[in-house]
Amino acid sequence: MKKIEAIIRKSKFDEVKEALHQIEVNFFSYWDVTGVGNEKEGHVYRGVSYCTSDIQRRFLSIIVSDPFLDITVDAIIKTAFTGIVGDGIIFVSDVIESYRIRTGEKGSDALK
Amino acid sequence: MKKIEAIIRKSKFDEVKEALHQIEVNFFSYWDVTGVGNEKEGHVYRGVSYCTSDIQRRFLSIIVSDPFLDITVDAIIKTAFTGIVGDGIIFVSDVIESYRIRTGEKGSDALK
Amino acid sequence: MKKIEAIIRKSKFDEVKEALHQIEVNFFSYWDVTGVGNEKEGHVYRGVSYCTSDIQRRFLSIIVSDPFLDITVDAIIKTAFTGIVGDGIIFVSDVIESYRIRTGEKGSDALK
Amino acid sequence: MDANGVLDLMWIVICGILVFFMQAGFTLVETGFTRSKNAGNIIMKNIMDLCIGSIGFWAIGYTIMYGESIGAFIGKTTLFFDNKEDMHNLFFQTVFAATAATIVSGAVAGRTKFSTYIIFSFVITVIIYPISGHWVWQGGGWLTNLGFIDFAGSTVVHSVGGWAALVGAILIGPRIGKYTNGKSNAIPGHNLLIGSLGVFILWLGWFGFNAGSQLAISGDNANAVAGIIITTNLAAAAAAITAMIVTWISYGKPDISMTLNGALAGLVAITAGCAAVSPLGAFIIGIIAGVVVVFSIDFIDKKLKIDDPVGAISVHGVTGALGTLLVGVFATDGGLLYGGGFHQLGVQAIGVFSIAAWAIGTSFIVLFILKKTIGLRVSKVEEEDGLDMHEHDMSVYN
Amino acid sequence: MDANGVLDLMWIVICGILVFFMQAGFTLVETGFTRSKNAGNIIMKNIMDLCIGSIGFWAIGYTIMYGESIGAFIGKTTLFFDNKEDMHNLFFQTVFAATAATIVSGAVAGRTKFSTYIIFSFVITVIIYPISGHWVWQGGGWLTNLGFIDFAGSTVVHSVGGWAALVGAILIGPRIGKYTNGKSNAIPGHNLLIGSLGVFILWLGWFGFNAGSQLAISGDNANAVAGIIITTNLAAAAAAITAMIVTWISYGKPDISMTLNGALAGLVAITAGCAAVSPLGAFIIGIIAGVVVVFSIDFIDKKLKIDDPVGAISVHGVTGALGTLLVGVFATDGGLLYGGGFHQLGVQAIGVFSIAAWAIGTSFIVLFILKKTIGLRVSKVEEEDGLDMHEHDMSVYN
Amino acid sequence: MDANGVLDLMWIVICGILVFFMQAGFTLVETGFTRSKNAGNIIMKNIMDLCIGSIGFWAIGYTIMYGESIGAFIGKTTLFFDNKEDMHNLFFQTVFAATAATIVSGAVAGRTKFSTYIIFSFVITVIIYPISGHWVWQGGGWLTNLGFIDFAGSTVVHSVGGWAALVGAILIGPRIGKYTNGKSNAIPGHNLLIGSLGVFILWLGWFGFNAGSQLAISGDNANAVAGIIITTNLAAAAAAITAMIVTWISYGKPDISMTLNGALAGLVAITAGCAAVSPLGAFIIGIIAGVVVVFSIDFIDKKLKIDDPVGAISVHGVTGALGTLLVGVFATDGGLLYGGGFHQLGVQAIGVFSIAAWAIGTSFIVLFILKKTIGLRVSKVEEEDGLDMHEHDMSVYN
Ligand SMILES: Nc1ncnc2c1ncn2[C@@H]1O[C@H](COP(=O)(O)OP(=O)(O)O)[C@@H](O)[C@H]1O
Ligand SMILES: Nc1ncnc2c1ncn2[C@@H]1O[C@H](COP(=O)(O)OP(=O)(O)O)[C@@H](O)[C@H]1O
Ligand SMILES: Nc1ncnc2c1ncn2[C@@H]1O[C@H](COP(=O)(O)OP(=O)(O)O)[C@@H](O)[C@H]1O
Repeated sequence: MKKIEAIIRKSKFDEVKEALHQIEVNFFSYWDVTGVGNEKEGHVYRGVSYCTSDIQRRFLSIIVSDPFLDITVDAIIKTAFTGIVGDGIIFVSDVIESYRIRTGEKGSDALK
Repeated sequence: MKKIEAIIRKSKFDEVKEALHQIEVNFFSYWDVTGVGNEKEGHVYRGVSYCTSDIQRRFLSIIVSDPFLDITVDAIIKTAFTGIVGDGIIFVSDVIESYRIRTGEKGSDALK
Repeated sequence: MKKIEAIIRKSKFDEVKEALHQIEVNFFSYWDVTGVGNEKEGHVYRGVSYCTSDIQRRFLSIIVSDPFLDITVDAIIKTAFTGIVGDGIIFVSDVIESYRIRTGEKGSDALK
Repeated sequence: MDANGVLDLMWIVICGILVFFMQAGFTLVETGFTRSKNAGNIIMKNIMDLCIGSIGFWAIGYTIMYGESIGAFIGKTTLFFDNKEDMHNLFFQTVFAATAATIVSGAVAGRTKFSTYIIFSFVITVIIYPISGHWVWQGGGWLTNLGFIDFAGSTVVHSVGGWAALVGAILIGPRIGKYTNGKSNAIPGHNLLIGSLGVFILWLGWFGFNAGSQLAISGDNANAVAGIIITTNLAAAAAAITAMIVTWISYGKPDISMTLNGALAGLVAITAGCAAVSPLGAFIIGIIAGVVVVFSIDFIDKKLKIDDPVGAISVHGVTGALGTLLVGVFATDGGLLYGGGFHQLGVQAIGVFSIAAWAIGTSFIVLFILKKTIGLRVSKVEEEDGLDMHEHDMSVYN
Repeated sequence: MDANGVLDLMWIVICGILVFFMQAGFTLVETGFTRSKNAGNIIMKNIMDLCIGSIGFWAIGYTIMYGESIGAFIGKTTLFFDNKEDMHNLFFQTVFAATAATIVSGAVAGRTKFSTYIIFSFVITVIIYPISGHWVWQGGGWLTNLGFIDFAGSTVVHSVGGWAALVGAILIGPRIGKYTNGKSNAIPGHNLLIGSLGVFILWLGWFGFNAGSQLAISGDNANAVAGIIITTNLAAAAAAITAMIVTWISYGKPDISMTLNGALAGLVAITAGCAAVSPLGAFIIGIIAGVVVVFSIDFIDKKLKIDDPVGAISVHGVTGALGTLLVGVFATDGGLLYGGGFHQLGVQAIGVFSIAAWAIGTSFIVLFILKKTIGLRVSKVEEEDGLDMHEHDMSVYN
Repeated sequence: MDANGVLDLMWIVICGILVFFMQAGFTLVETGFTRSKNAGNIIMKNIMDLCIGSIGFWAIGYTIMYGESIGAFIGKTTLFFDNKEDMHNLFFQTVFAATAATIVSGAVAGRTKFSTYIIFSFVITVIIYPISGHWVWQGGGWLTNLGFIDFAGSTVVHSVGGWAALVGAILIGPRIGKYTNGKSNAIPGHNLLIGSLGVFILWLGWFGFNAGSQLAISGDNANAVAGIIITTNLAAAAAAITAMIVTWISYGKPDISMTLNGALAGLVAITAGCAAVSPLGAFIIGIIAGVVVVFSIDFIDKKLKIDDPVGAISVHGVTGALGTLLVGVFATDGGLLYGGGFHQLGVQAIGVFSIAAWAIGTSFIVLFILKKTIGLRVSKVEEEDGLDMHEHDMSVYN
C-alpha cells in the first residue's frame, strides 16, 4: 500500500477529483494548507503592497494499493497541470497497514 | 516508531480521545479534513437537493513507539466504531526519527 | 528523500520560516492543528474555568532530499525552542518518490 | 390626528422597529455562544419566533392580552385584529411577544427537536405570555389593580421567557458531554465576535423596548422618555463593568462572555423600574444585577447542573425577577429607600411569584405533553453530528 | 416650518436612514450566500452602488426622476440638485436608487468584471431606474395617469433591479461548475449566519422603505403609516413560514436558505400594496409570495438554467411583479376581491409589463455593448481562483 | 412641553441611539482589520469604553464639559448629573464621549495592556475630551468666543481621539513583526467582511452624529437637518470613490481596505462643516479627504513607521483636522471661496492646533506616567500568542 500526498491548486481540485473518480479511486481525504514555494502572489493591504509566497493550496491524502499507484499519480499530474509556476507537487510513501474501522478489514481489503 | 493516522467521525472524537488517554497515549495532533468515501450525505441548498460524499471528518496523527502500536489501533477501532457506513479508516506507517524540541530527546524517548 | 513533520508553537512560526529560508529550504506546506501533549492552557468561559491540553499548533510538512535532512531539523529545533513545556516535536519518515506537477521532474530534482 | 398624537404614534412605531431588531441580536448572541454545528437551527428558531409571533399576535394574541378584561384575568378575544387606529400598538406588542419566545430558544439550544420547538414557541407567544401580560399591562388586570409595577417587562416579558427556559432546560436535559463524572464542562461558543455584535444590537433595541413602553412622547412624556434612556444605559453599563470586575477577581482574568452577559443582565433588571428610579438607582440596580448574574449562572450550571448554553435563565429569569423586586426598593415614589416602606416591595413580590408560577406551570404542562407525544429531544446521533445536518440537511459554514 | 411639516420631514429622514442601512443587509446576504473567495468583490460592489447612487442621484438622477415632466416620460434635468427645502426627499430617493443597482450585484456575483459592473451600476442608477420611476412616482408620469399603483416600489425598484439582474445573469452566463452534464449543482454560500443577519437588516430597513413611502406622517398619515408597518411585517412573516413549509414538504426538511428568501419575497411582494391592502390581504399576499418564490427559484435554476447565486431574479423580479399584480386583486379600494372588477388588475398588468420591457430592453442594450467592448466576464483562471485575488489582490479572511 | 420641544428632544434621543450604535461599528472595524488572536481584547476595550463613558460622563464628565464656564476653559462640575429636563442632552453627549476613547483602541490594538487601556480610556473620556469640548461647544468656551466652527466634532471628537491614538501608538511602539529590516510589513485583518459591516454601521450612526448635532429639528432646523444628512452622505460617498480610484491608480487594483477607510475619512472630514457647506462643498471635501487619507496612511506607516493597525490616526486625526480647516474654505458663510477671506480659515487653524496640542500634551503625560508605572505593553510572549489567551484566558473563535 502507498500513500500519495498531492499538494495542488485549490482551483484545480474539482477536476482532479473528477479524474480520480474516473479511475475508480473513490477514497481519499483532503484539507486546505498554505504552501510555500516558487509561486509568488501580489497583495495590497491598506497601502502596503507586498508579495507573499504563502499561498492557499489543497492537500490530498490518498492511500492506494500498489497496483493503483501509477495511474493515480498520472491522473493527478495530468489534471492538476497548468504549466504556470505553482502547480504543486506529489509525494509517495509507504504504508505498512490499513484498517477499515467499520468492517475490521485489514490491508488492501480495507481500501476497497 | 510508528505513525498512526486515523480518519474518524467528528462526533466520535471525544470518545476516542478518552480511550487514548485510558491507555496512556497522551500525545497526538488532530485537525479537520474532508473525506471522500462510501458515505453519502443529503443536503438541500436553495431548492437544489444534492448528495455529497464530501464529509467532514477528523484526522488524528499519533506517533507511538512500537510496543504501543497495537493497543492504540485497537482502542481507536473500538471507540470509533458505529457499524454504519462512514466510520473511517486507520493507516500505519514507519517513522525513522523523532525529536522533542524542548528537551532535544530523540527516538522513543521523545515520545514519552 | 525524507519527509520532516514539525509541530510547533504558532507564535514561533515566523522565526522558523525565516530560519528555513536562511538554509535555503524554500519549499514546504503548513497548516494549523490542535495538539494534545504535556502543555496545559487555562481558560474561562462563562463561569466555568477549565484546563485544556488541546492547544493550537502549526504543522509543517517539509520534504527534503537526504543531504538537507540534518540541517533542516537543526534549524527547526533551534528556532522553535523556548524551553517551556509545549515547544513541540519533529518526526522524520521516508519518501519513496516525488513529482513536480509543472515540470514532471521526479525524485530529488522535484525538490529544487 | 394632531401633532401630539402623531408624535406618540411615531415614537411607538420607531421603538417597535428597534425592538424588532432585537431578534437579530438574539440570533447572534445565541449562535455566537453555541457551537457552529447548530447555528442554522438557531437561526431558524429565531426567525420562526418572529414569524409566529407576528401572525399569532395579530390573529389572536393581541386581544387575549389587551381585549376587554374578563375577570381581570384574560382579554376578550377577537380574531384577526383590524382596528385601523391601533396598528402601532399591535406592532409594538407583536415585537414584544416575539421576544419572550426567543429567550427560550437559547436555553434549549443544541438538542431540541425543531418541530417541538415551533409548537412551544406558538403556545408561549399566543397563550402563556399574553395572559400574564394581561394581568399587568391591560389596565384592568388583577396585578395592575394591586399596584404591581413592571414598566417595560422585566417580569412580564423576560422572566416569563426565563422561567419557560428553565422548565425547558430541565425537561430536555443537558447536552451530551456537558456534565461528566459530576463535573460541569465548558462548551465554548463558536464566535464571540458575532455574540458581542448581538449584545450591541440588543442594547440598541432595548432603548426602544424601555423608552417605547412609555407609549407616548408628547408633553410631559418627553422628559420621562429621556430619563428612561439614561436609566437603561446606566444600568447596562454598571452591570457590565461589575460582571467584569467580579470575574476578574474570581478567575484572575476579565471574562468576556460574562461581561457581555452582565450588560444584558443590567438591561433586564432595569426594565421593570426604568421609569420609576433615579439615575443613581439605576446605577445601583445595574451593579446588583452584575453581581447576581455571575453567581446565578455559576450556581445554575455547577450546583443545579441545568445546562443553559447562553445563560438565558439567569439573564432573563433571575435578573428579571430581581429587577422587578428592586423597584420596591428604589422607586423614587414608594420605594423602600425612599420612605415608602415595605408595601411596594410586597406587591412586587406577589407579582414576581405569581407570574413565575404561571410561566413555570403552563410551560411544564405543555412541554410535558410534548415530551410524552412527539418528544422534546433529538436522537444522540443527531445531537452529536449537529442539528443543522439532521434537522435541516445543511451546514451554515461552507 | 410648523410641527406637522417637521414631523413629515423627520419621518422621511428616519426612514431614509433605515433604507440606507439596507445596503449593509444586501452586502451580507450576497456575501453570505456565495463563496468566500468572492466576498471582497461583493463588498466593493455594494459600497460602490451606494457611493455611485449617492453622487449620481444628486448630480442628475433625482431631477431625471422628479423634474418637471417632459411628455409624461422623463423629468427635466438640472445638474447638482441644490434645493434647500427638498434635501430630505433627495436623501430618501437616493437610498432607493442605490437599492435597485444592488439587486443586480447578487445575481451576477462571482464572475463579473468589476469595472464593467461599476459602469452598469452607474447606468441603472442614474438613467434606467429614474426614468421608469418617473412614469409612476413623479405625479405626472404616464403610468400614474393610468392609475397604476406601486406604492413603495415592488415594480419601480425591485422588479427593475430583478429584470436587470435577469438580463445580466443570462448575458454573463453561469459560474463555472454550476451546470455540468445538464444538471444543476448547488454551490452553497459560505456563511449563512451572516446571510441571515443580512435578512434581518433588510427586514428592518423595509419598514423605512414602505412606511417612508407615505412621504408624510402628520395628520391622517399617521394611522396609514402604522398600517403599512403591520402589512409589511405580516407579509414577510407569512411568506417565510410558507416557504419553510413548502420546502419541508418538498425536501423533507425545513430549508434555511429558502426560508430567508421567503421572508424577502414577502417583503418585496407587499411593497406595492402595503398601503392599499388590509392586514388579511397582506397575510395572503405573503403566503402567495412564499409559494411562488420557492418554485420560481427552482424553475429559473433547474429549468431555465440561469445561474442566480442569491435568487435575486425570483425574489425581486418575479415576486415584485407578482406583488404589483396582486394589488389589483387585494386593494380594499378597487381590487378584484373587493368588487372593483378587473380594471385595476389590468392597469397593474400594463405597468408591470411596460416597466419590465423597459428594464429588460435598456439593460440588454447596455450590457450587450459592454460585452462587445470591455467584456462582462473575468477569465476562467480569475473566476476559479476567486475575484478577490485577481480583481483586488486581497482576501477577505486571513 | 409643546410639540416643537418634543420634536427636538425626540430627535436628539433618536440621534443619540444611532451614535450609540457606532460603538458596534467601531468594534467590528477594529476586530475585522486586525488579527483574530486579539479580537476578544478589542471587544472588551470597546464595551468598556462605552460603559466607562456612560458612567463617567454622568458622574462627572458632562458638567466638566457643559457646566457653567470657569474662565472659558472648563465647566463647573457637579457630581452625578440629575437634571430631569436635560437627560436627552446627557445621553447624546455620553455617546459622543464614548466615541473619542474608542478611536484610540484601534490604533493601539494587539499589544496594549488591558488594565492600562481601561485607565487611559477613563482619563480621555472624563477629563481630556470634556475640557477641550468645553472650549468649543459649551457656548462660553474660548474657541467659541473666537468664532471657531466645529459643528459636530471633526476636531472636538475625532481629532482628539486621533491625536491621542498617535501618542499611544508612538509610546507603545509597533507590533512585533510590523517593521523588519526597516521595511513595513502588511499584517492583514482577519475578517474584512465584518470590518465592512462595521463601516456601514458607522456610516449609519454618523447620520445621528452630524444631524443630531443640530440639537433641534423644529422650525427652521428641519431643513438644516436634512441638509446635513445630504452633505454627510455626499462627502462619504465621494471620499470612498476617490480612495478607490487613488489605490486603483497607485497599486493597479481597487483596494477594499482603503476604500472603506476612505468612506470613514469622508465622514470625519465633513463632520466639522456638515452644516456650513453646500452639497457641492461637501462633495469636494470628500474628494480631498479621500486623497489625503490614502497618502496619510501610507506616510505614517512607511515613512514615520508608526504602527496604526486600523489607520485611526489618519482617518480621525488627520482628516479630522483637515475637515475642520476646510470649513474655513468652503463655509458658504465666511469661507475663503465664498469671499470670506482668510479670517475663518485662521480661526479654524487656531482651533485645530490648540486642541491638537491639548490632546497630544495631556495624552503624553498620562501615557508616560502609565508607562513608567504599570506599563503600557504586554510581554513578547503574550503578544505573540495573542492578547485573548493571556489577558482574557479565552479565544473568540472555537
Ligand atoms: N518540498 C516540499 N515540501 C512540502 N511542500 C512542497 C514542497 N515543494 C512544494 N510544495 C508545495 O507545493 C506548492 C507549489 O509549489 P511551487 O514551487 O509554488 O510551484 P511549482 O511546483 O509549480 O514550482 C507549494 O506552495 C507547497 O505547498
Ligand atoms: N484510501 C483512503 N485514503 C484516504 N482516506 C480514506 C481512504 N479511505 C477512506 N478514507 C477516509 O475515511 C472516511 C470514511 O470512509 P467511508 O468509505 O465513508 O466509510 P466506511 O469506511 O465506513 O466505508 C472517508 O471519508 C475518508 O476521509
Ligand atoms: N507522539 C505525538 N504524536 C503526534 N503529535 C505529538 C506527539 N507528541 C507531541 N505532539 C505534538 O506536539 C505538541 C507539543 O507537545 P507538548 O507535550 O505539549 O510539549 P513538549 O514537547 O514541550 O513537552 C503537542 O501539542 C502535539 O501537537
